[in-house]
Amino acid sequence: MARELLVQYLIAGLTYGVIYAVVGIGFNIIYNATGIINFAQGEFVMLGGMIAVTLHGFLPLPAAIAGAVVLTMAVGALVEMLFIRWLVKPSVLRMIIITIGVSILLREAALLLWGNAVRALPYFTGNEVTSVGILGARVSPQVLWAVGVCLALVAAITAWFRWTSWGRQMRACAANRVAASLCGLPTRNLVTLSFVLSAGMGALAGCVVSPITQTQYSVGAGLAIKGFTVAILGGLGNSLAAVAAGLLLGVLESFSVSLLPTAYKDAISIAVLLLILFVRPTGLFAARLTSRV
Amino acid sequence: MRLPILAVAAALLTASAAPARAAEPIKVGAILSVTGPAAFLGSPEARTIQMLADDLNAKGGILGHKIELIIKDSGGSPEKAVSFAKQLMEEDKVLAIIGPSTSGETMQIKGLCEKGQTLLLSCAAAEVIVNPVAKWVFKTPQKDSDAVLKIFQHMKKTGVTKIGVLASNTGFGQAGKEQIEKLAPANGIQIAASETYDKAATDLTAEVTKMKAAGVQAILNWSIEPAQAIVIKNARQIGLKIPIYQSHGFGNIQYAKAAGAAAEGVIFPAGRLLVADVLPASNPQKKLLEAYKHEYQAKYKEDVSTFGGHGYDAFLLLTDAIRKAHSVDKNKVRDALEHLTGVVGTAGIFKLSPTDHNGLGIDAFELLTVKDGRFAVLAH
Amino acid sequence: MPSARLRHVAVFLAVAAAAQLLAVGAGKGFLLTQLTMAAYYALVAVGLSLLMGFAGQISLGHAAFFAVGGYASAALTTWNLASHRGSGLVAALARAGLLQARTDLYGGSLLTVHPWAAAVAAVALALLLAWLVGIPVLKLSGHYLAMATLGVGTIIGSVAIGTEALGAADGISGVPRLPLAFGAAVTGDSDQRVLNYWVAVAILALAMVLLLNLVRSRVGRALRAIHGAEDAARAMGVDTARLKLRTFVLSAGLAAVAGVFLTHFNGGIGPSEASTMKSVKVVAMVAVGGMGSLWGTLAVSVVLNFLSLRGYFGTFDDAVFGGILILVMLFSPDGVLAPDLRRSAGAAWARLRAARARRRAGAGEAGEGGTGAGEAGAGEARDGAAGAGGEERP
Amino acid sequence: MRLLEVQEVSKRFGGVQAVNRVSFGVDEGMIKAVIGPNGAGKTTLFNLVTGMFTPDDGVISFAGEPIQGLPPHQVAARGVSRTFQNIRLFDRMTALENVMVGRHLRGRAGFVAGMLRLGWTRREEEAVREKARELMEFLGIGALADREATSLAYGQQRAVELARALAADPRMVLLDEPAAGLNMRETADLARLIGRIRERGVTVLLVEHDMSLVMEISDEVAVLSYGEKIADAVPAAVQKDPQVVRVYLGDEEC
Repeated sequence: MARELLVQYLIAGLTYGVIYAVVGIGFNIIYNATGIINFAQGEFVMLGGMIAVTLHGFLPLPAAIAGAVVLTMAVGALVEMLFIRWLVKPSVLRMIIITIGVSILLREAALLLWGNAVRALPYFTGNEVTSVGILGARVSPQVLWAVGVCLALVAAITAWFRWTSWGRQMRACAANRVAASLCGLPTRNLVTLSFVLSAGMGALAGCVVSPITQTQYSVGAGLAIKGFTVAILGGLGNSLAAVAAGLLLGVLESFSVSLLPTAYKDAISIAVLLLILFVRPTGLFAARLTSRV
Repeated sequence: MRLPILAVAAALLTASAAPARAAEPIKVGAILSVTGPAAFLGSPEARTIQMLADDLNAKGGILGHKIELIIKDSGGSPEKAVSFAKQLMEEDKVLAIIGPSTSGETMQIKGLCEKGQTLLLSCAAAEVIVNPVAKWVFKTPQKDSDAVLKIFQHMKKTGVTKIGVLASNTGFGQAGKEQIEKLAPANGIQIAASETYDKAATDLTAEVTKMKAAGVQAILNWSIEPAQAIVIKNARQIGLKIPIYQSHGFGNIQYAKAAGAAAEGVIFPAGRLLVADVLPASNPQKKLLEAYKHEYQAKYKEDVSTFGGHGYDAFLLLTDAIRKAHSVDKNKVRDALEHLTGVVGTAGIFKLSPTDHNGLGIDAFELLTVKDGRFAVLAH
Repeated sequence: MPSARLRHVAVFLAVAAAAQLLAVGAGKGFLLTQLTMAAYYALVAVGLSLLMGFAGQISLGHAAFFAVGGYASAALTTWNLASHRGSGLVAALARAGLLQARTDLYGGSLLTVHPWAAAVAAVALALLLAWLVGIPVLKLSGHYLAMATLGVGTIIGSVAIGTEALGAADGISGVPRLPLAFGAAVTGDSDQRVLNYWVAVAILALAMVLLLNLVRSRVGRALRAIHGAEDAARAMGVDTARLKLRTFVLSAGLAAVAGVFLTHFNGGIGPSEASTMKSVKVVAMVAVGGMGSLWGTLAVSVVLNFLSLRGYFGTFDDAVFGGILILVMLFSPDGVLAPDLRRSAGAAWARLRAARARRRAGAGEAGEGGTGAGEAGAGEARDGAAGAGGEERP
Repeated sequence: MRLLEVQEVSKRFGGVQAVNRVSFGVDEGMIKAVIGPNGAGKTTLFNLVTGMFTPDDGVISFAGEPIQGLPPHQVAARGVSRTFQNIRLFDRMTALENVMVGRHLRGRAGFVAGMLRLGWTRREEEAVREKARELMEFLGIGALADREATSLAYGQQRAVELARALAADPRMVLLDEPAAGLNMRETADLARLIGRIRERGVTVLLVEHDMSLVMEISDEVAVLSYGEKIADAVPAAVQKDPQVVRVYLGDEEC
């Protein structure tokens, strides 16, 4: 394969990959704080894009994006307070079902609100036909925006968890919720915060990719499946591993297109992931299993 | 004590029902995927036929009957289409069924309508719907093969011989792909790459890169989803400057808007609805197209699309057939429908016959392009 | 006590008969069409209920096994071998009676695999697939199991929609009837509507008898033990991996049987049957019916599917499912027909009766009588076909 | 004859050597206790013997055959049964059903037989039920048969676990802290009960903290400390062992 084609596929893969990674991290943030897999994660991405497009009708782009992120965070908080907060020791099965239900409701609400029209934000730089050269391949500047913003998000969230007091508290909460609450940490609010954070991340990602991928009420479910796959593959709770897994999945999909009929793209990528999961049931990048239960 | 009251009530009911029978409404069913993955089709179709039925009823209906429209949302699922088709035929005893929106659903109920002797006016494009001809089954969208031929004619004229084909994994996409592959050799077109992508795809960079790698002279994309806009954007962004052709599924200005600058110069065949304003006054379709377009856009505050037009034509053909048959007997209406000619619709001028249950030819298509963000007739 | 179990099945059959008589008597026989379809979908849910409620294993890809059964059977019975009549294999199959010659809608002659041969092959394929997939998948648990089953469902769905031989996005239509005895057949023809209704009811009733027996047997007890405390079950000698696998295969088999029959009933199948949303809906019905309550799952599944297939929810079909799912999981996670809910409903009924009796008689004696009547009421609630549960989880 | 023979068995979790080259044996018909401070590796040893964990090294044989690495249900099938330190009863099941699960190994009815409810399976079920009832009577909890197991009092739950462990007629039963949470009278009852279990021909291996109980009923006592065996003898000798005394009374932090 010619080098520029190789680069072209690689960049296409990275574009998918960073989005999957961001959704995967969203899963992880909530999982760490609550032990819950939030299947409505994809809807946060959808909401971010849709709200931003609506706000852009009367606000400048940066303000529209900021507004969308804040509003989606509010939705995240609302979801947690309405459906999660007051449940006592829910089973895994029950939480899976509830969050699936939330995902369906958010999607249907978006359908009522916006109809089935396809929307997109304008390109941040240039327009639909602008492209820049990288190692012989041509790339839309928006791809660079998407990759850049997503990677910055990952870096920011990692730093936040490591170096801020709230972040440390959330990690404590994740490590041992009972102990954390015994030490006087506001675990309930930390759980809400985890929903707010992951909603905000999703929304921002939804905004930066919307010029490329467009957005519609129904795009959440597909993203959630991919993000979930990535989170599981990385080993639940491990955000950096989710990034690696996301990029891997993206590149895998992109190169599978180059070799095989694209009709089976999803089937192939998921099959490969399942195989990995069967061989390494605790995730590709799981550290040696400690006694964490 | 109670019995006499019941009897009186029953007598009253029958008495009041008797005069009503003369103007009993004509029941028309519709199975459309108003929601779900094919909502692009079903939603404007449902709105259009509802609008037409309301208009007609406001004018006093047809042959003294009002039209009672029963719209069922299949969500694009064949099993629901089957369930609804049976319900409409056996329970509501409808005169005809308009829809379904997708060819998959249509094929699932084609046999049912044939057995149940109920008119089916499909809004789906695939040719298998009317070929082979089934007695009770008709369709209003133009033929895929004509759309393909129209495109191939243009390619021949501009010297394109090696193309890449992209299609979505929907009935529309696959039926189109089949026609392309069938008709290409005879038209001297070589298909250097051919790919199917998911209807919900959000990025097709890898797919267009594959086209680039194959060194094609043009890309022909066949789908009805938002992915149509993504294909163009991705192609332009990786620096592919070759001509891009789309199917008649591109007939919704939404997609051109979504692709922005990248949509400029895209070529696709379509009915004349989208360019009604710029048609010469002599065009026989112009009046009807403008009327539909303005009424629809005023009523629903959204751009008209050719898909809504398929619903329009189905309703139009049905009511014309009823008028011509001067009866609401299903056999007579069917016979009249089968012999309708010269009916001016949104997709073209219909000329139905016992061997052609579609009635549209290649002249129903016009090659359009996108110019300054609007649809325009491609200059010859 | 086998009698209790059989009594519930008898009540179920009686309700089915009453539904038929009411529908036909009221001139609404066409309602049976959608009841038949709902019954087949209920079979999928009941099978999943065994897996989720008793073995405690989630499957977010169960619709895929329905689709495997339906698609295999549809593909085999519509694959025209007429042009291969000369080949040795086809001739041998024809001699063995495994092929069927018929004509299509347009009078063309077809030579296809006999529907029964196809049905057996289809169910066998689904069982084999479930077994092969189940071995690695069931080693996982919790979210990992959810992901893996979701993945398997997605793969099968994407093969269905991506494969031209399976009709790609259009699915397969023109599936022939599945002949039974004396000219009767599994078919959507309206003249065989009542018969087909009873075929579906009979299959469902048979499945219920078998599953209720199983649940009360040594194996069922072990399954519930796995659900309760897997490590302790293993220490007691329960081969948990094997039991889980067999339960998975059994429930996939039931889904495939439903797929085969419904495909013949509808005359076709499309890729929407293999979608993730479909799998989620099955999970929803099991959850709403009550984990571990086969009767609850059956009742909820028949009712919801029936309403959905009649287009009762209009364009809000998915929203209704989502809403029900959340409400039930938030407020009654054991399902709407969960034993304690039924018990409290029974108690409320008893109180109501007692209060009314007291008001009427105005004496303490009547109060006692009222309580007695209330208990009978609770018993009724338990035995009613819709709410009948309790039996499988004493 | 040695019924259970543990030879040089080791198990490591991450950085912790939970069990280090431990060897000991249990004779048929014996009551043997394993004692040691918290974290000495007693429960790990139990989990190794019953197949819950696979040893990193060493051999475990039961009735002369190696069983290390076998999955738990196969170990159970050879006649090794157990109770759990934190009671692991099956919820949503009655006490009787819990005990009946314990007899799983003695039944044959599989999926097909269960679904068809063949005649012989009904007889088999009846026999299992009878046996379970009989065991519950034996343990003095016959009256609790139809109560939901997890709703019972703590001591009663322990008894149900014991009945469940005995239901399959094991050759050896491993009791993980059977006296934990019992009062003095109940502990005395337990001592008698363990004696009667031995009389039924069941070898008993127990982990226990209650020294008076251990010393009263055991034929032999093995002592673990930090994953290593430091003593293994008759109770009287163990009590006098200076190393044991140091472990229990000496320089401990707790």
